[in-house]
Amino acid sequence: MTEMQFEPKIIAFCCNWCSYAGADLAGVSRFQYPPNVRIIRVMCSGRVDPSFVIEAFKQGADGVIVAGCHPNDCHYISGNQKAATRAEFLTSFLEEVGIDPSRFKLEWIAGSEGEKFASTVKRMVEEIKVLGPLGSEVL
Amino acid sequence: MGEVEKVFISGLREKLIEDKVITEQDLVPEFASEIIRYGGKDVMTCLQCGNCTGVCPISLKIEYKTRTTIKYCQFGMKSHTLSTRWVCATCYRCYEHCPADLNPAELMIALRHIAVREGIVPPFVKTAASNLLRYGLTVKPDEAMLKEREQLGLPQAAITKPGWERVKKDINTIIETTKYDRLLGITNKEEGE
Amino acid sequence: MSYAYFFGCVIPSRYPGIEYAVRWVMGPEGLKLDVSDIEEFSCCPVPGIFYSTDRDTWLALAARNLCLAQKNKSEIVTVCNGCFSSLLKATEYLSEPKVMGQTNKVLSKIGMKYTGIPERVEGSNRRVFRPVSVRHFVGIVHTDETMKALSESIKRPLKNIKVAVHYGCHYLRPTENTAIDDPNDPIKVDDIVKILGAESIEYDDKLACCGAGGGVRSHIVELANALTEDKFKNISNENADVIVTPCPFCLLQFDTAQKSFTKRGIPVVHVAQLMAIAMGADLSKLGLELHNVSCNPLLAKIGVTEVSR
Amino acid sequence: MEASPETKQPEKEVIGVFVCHCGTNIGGVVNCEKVAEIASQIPGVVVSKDLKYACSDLGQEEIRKAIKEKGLNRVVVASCSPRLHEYTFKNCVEGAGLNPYFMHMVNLREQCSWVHMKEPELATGKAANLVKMGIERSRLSTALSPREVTVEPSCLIIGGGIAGIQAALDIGDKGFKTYLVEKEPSIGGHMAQLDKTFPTGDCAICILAPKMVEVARNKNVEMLSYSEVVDIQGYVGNFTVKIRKKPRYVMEEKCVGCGVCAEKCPVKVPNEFDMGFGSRKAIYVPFPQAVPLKYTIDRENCLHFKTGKCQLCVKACVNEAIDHKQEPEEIELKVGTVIVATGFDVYTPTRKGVYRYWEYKNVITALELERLINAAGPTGGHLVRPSDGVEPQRIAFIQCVGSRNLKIANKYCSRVCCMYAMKNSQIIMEHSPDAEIAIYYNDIRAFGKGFEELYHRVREDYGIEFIRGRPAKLTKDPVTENITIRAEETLLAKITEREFDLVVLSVGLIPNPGTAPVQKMLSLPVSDDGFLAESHPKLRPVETAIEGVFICGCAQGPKDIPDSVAQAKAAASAASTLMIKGKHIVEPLYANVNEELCVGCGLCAELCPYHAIEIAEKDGQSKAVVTEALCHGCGTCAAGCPQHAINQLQFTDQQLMNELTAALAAKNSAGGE
Repeated sequence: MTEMQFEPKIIAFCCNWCSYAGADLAGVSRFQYPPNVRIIRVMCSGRVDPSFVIEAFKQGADGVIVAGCHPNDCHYISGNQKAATRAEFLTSFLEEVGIDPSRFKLEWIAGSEGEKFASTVKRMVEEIKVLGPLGSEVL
Repeated sequence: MGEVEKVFISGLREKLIEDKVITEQDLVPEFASEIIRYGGKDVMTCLQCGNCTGVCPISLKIEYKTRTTIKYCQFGMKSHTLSTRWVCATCYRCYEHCPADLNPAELMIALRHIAVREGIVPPFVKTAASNLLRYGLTVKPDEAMLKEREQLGLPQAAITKPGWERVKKDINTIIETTKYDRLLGITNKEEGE
Repeated sequence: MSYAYFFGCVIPSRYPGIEYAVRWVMGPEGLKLDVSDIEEFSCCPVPGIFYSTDRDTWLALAARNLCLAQKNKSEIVTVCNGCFSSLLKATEYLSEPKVMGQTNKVLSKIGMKYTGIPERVEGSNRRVFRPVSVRHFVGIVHTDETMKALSESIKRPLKNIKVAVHYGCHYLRPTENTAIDDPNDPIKVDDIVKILGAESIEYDDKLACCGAGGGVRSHIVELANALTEDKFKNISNENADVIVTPCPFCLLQFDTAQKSFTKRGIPVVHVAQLMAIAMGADLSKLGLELHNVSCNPLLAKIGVTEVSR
Repeated sequence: MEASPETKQPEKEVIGVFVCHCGTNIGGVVNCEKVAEIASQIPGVVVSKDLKYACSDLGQEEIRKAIKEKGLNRVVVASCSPRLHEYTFKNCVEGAGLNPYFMHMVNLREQCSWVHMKEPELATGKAANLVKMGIERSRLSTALSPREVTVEPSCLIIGGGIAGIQAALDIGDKGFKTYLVEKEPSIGGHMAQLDKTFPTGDCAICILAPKMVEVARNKNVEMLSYSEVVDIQGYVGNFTVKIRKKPRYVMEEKCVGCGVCAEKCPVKVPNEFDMGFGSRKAIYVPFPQAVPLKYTIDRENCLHFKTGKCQLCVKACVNEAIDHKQEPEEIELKVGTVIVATGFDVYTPTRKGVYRYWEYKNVITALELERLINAAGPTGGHLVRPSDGVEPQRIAFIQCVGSRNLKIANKYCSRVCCMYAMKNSQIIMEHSPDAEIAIYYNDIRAFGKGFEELYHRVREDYGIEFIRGRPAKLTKDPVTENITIRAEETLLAKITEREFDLVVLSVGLIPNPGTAPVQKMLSLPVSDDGFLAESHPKLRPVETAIEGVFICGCAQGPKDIPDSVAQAKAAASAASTLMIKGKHIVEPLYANVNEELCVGCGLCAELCPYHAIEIAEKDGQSKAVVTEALCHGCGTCAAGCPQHAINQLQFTDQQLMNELTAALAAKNSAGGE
C-alpha cells in the first residue's frame, strides 16, 4: 500500500427488485461512481445471511453494503425488515470483534433511485478511505 | 434596537405591503436554512392552512400571524420576521393543531436564537440572565419576601447560606464556558459597580 | 421513592406561601411522602429566556440541576409548569448520546457529569442508566394511593365552591414532552379539586394560555394582560369563586393582571394551597394575604376566619 | 420459455465466456478483447470470445455453435443487466440443448462501462473481475426446470361494492365461475348510500341498481351476500376458500321480499344505512333496491331472540320463509384467482377534536349529509338540520377532515372530498336557492375529467364561497345551536368568525375494517397509508405481490367511482388472463432443505412470509418441508437457518460465496485483476 493510494474493496449485496434495479438505473442514467464496488445480486435483502457479511470481512472486504427495498415496499412482504433486524445484530457484533461498524451499511434504495445508489457508493468509498484498510481502526 | 421594539405592534403587514414591493434585495435566501440550524426544522413543510393562526392567542390580539411568519421565513424576509420574535407565548397550541406536524413555537425559538446573534436582545432577557449570574436565580431575591419566609416558618432560604457562593460560581463557569455572557453582553457585576 | 423539592425562582421570591403549602401537603402532617431538599438547586433555567436564546447554555444549566438529583438518587418534584417543562425537556435532549457528550464537556468545568442514574437490570449483571426522573407535583399527588390518603385527610371540605381550573400550557404541551395527562382533556387537577369537595366548572377555552409565558409578560405586559382578560371573562361568566392552577407563573399573571381590567377580582391560588386549606393547614402560613387579589371572599365562603395581618 | 426436461448434472465444468461489446456501450470503455483474454486463462474455460452484439442473431448463433462444438456445459455471457436479457440468453442456450439454468449473465454495461466512463483501465480491470465472479459462481449451477401450475377457472371476489360488482360482471361475462362475497345483507356498498355523483350529477342508485340486478342474474356469478371469508389457503391457480354464511333467519329461497313481515314487526331501531337518521324494523332490507331483495332478522334487536315470544313476522309470512333456528353455514370453494375489493370506510372525527362532532348536533359528516339530501333518505331529500328539524340556510363545509393530517397519521389526500363538497353544495342550492354556502379548504383538487368545470360552475351559478383556511375553533350558540367558525382566512390574512346553521365535515376515506382480516389471510402487503399495496404503482396497478391475487377499488386507495370501475375492469382482465391460459409458470427459485443438516428447529417456518414451510415428522424426526408452490423464492429462510440446512435454488450459499471470494481475490480493488 506504499506505492499507491489505498483503494477499498466494497461488496454490495443488492436485492433484485429494488436496489439492483436502482444500480441498473444509475447505469442507464450514467451516474458515475468509483469502481471499488462489486455487486452481488440476491433476490431479497432478507437473503443476506449475516455470515455472508462476516465472511466478506474475513476475506478482506473493507466495507459491505446490504441494499434492499424501502420499508413496506419489499417484494417479499417483509424480507427487508428481517434484513434490518440482522443489520442491528451485525452492527453490535462488528463492534464486539473490533471492526468499525460504519464499515457495514444497510441502505434502502428503490428501483427509481439510481442517483441514491451512486451517491451511496461514493460516500461509502470516501468514508472507508478515511478509515483506512480493514484492521487499521483502534476501537 | 429601539425601532424593533416599536415595529411589532405598529403592524408588520402595513410596513411590508403598503410601503414597498418586495424585491430580491430584501430577501435573505439562506434564512430558512439558518432557522433549521437553530431547531426550526420543519419550516419548509408548511402548507399554509392557517390553523396555527386561528388557534394562536397572540394572533387574535395583534397583527402578528403565525402562518404569515412561517411564510416570511420560507421566503427569506429576515429583518421583518426578526421583529416579531418575542410575542410568542410558547403555548404550543399551534403545534398541537398543525396537520403537517410542524412546530411553529420551536420556529419562533429558532428566530430568537438568530435575533440574539444579530445583537437584538430585549432588555428583559439581559436582566434575567444577569440576575442568574449575580444571584443564582433569574428572579432577583426580594428582601421583603425573605422576611416573609421567617413569618411563615419556612426553612432558611438556600440563597442566604454560605454554600450558595459555590452555586453562583458554578453557574458563572457554565455561562463563561458556553460564552453566553458574551453573546448577550452581560456581566455578573451589579449595575454601577 | 425519595423526592427532592424543586421550587425554582418565582415561588421563593414572590409566593413563599406556595412553598409552605407544598411542604405541608407532602410532609408529615399531610401525605407523608419522603421528600428532601437539595440546597444547590438553582434556576431550572427559565425556558422563555435560556431555551429561547441559547440551547447549549440552557441545557448545561438544566443538566447541572439534574446532576444534583442524580447524585442524590432522587426524583425531582417541580411545583411550576416552567421548571417541569424545562427540566423534563432537558432529560430528553440528554438521552441523545452526542448531546450528552457535548453537555458533559461543559459540566466538566464544574466537576460534574450527567449520565442518568445507574440501575442493575433485574436478573442480569447488566446495568442501564435511567434518566433522572422529573415529576410534576400534580402527577405525584394524582395516584390511587395518595388520592385515597388525600380524601381521608380532608378537614375543611370545600362545599359549594366553584373552582375554575387553569392547567397552563407547559403542563399540557408540547404533548410528547409533558405527557402526564391527556393534553386535550386533562383531568388530574380537576380530580384533586373534586376530592377536596369543590366543584370544578367547565368554561370556554379552558386550555388556553394565561398570556405570560415565553417572555410575553416581561416584554409587553399589555399583551399578556389582554390574553388574561379573555380567559378571565370566560371564567367569570361561569361565576367561579377561585382560579386554581398548578403553576406559580400563571398564578402570578392572573393575580397581577386582574387589576388592569376588573374591580371584582377572582382570587387565584396554587393547587397546593387549595389542598392545604382543605386538609386543615394553618391558614396564616399559606401566604394568602400576599396575593394581590384578596382571598378573603373565598375563605369566607369556605366558612373559615379570614386572615389578615 | 417452455419447461425443459431435467438434464443430468455434468461432472466437470466446460465453460464458455462471451464478452459483449454492445456496440460501443461496453466496448467504448472496457477493453473487451483483453477481458476475454484474461478469462481464457481461468481453469475450465475452453472458449472465451468477444462479440460485437451478443444478443443479435449472429451473436446468439456464435454461442450456440460453441456449445455444440466444444461441448460447453456452462455459458457466461458478460453483457448487460440480467433484468434485460436473461430470458434471451436462456432461450439461446436451450436452443443448443443446454439446460437454461447453466447460463449465467455478468452485467458489464449498467454496472461497469456506463458508470466508470472516465476510467477505461480501471473499468477493464473491474470487468475482468466481474467475469471471474460469474465464472466461479456458474461452476455451481445446477440443471433446473421451471414448474407449471394449473389455474382453476374460477374467481373469488371479496366485497360487493361497485368495484366488486363490476369485476364480477366482467369475469362472469367471460364465462368463468365467479363468487361474489359481501358481508352486508345487500350488495351495493357505499355507492348505494350516495345521492348524486360528481361531476355529472347522475343519481348514484339509478346507475348502480341496474348493475346490481345484472350481477344477480348473471349465470356465472354466484352471489354470497351476508357472508364472510374466514380462511384462504393455497397459491396461484389453486386457492381453497372457506366462507361463512351468516344466518338471516329468513330462508332466501322462500322469501319474495314482499315486506309484510317488516310491516308487522314491532321493533324500530335507527337505520345504519341512513347513518342513524331514519329507522328500520328488526326484520329489514337495508334499502328498497337491495339485491338480493331478501329480508334479514337483526338478532340483536329481534324480540323473539330477546324474549322467546313475538313471532309476529312468522305469522305474517305466507311463504313460511322465516326460521329463527337457522345456523351459520360454512362453504368451501376452490378458486384459481382472487380479487380483493373490500372498499373503504369514512373517517370518524375524534371525540375530543376541534370540530366537536360528538358534542354539537349541527356538525355532521358528509356521508350523513348524503342521506339527508337523498330523495330515498329519511327526510325524502329535504335537508333539515338535526338539532331542530329546520332547513338550514347558512351551511359550511370543512375540508380535509381526517385527510392530509399527520397528527392522526393520515398523510394522504382522500381524492373525493373536494368534489363531493362541491357536488353537495350544488344539490343544496338547487333545492334552496337562497342558501349561503361556504367551503373552508386548504387546496382544491379538481383533477379529473369535468371536475374543474364543476368547480367553475358552483362559483358561477351558485356563488359558493371558497374560504382558504383550516378552521381553528367551533363554538355553539346555546340557544339557537348555530355554529360559529373561527378561522384564519389565509388569503385575507385575517382571523374571522362566521356563524352557520349547519356544518358539514368533509371526512376522508380510510381502509375498510373488513380489509384487515383478508389482508392477513392472503399476506398482502400494505402501503404506508394503510391501504393494500399494488405490485407497481404505475405498471402493475391491480396486481399484488401474491400471484393470482388482484386488488381494485378503494381497498387499494381512495378513489372515485369512475376510477373504481376502471380498476375493477383491469383486475378482472388480469385475473382472466391467468384463467384463459389455464396454467402458470413459476421460476425455480424455491427453497431446498438438506434433511441431513435440518434439526427441525422451525426458525425457517417462522421467517417465511408465505407460510410455505412446515415442520413435519419424517422417520420420527422433525424436518422442515417446503411447499414449492407456495415458495416465492426470497431466500429469507436460507439466510436465517442456523444449520445452513436450507438453501435457495440459483442463489445457494456456496454460489454466493464463490462470487464473493472471486470478488475479494482481485489484486487491485478499484480496477480488479
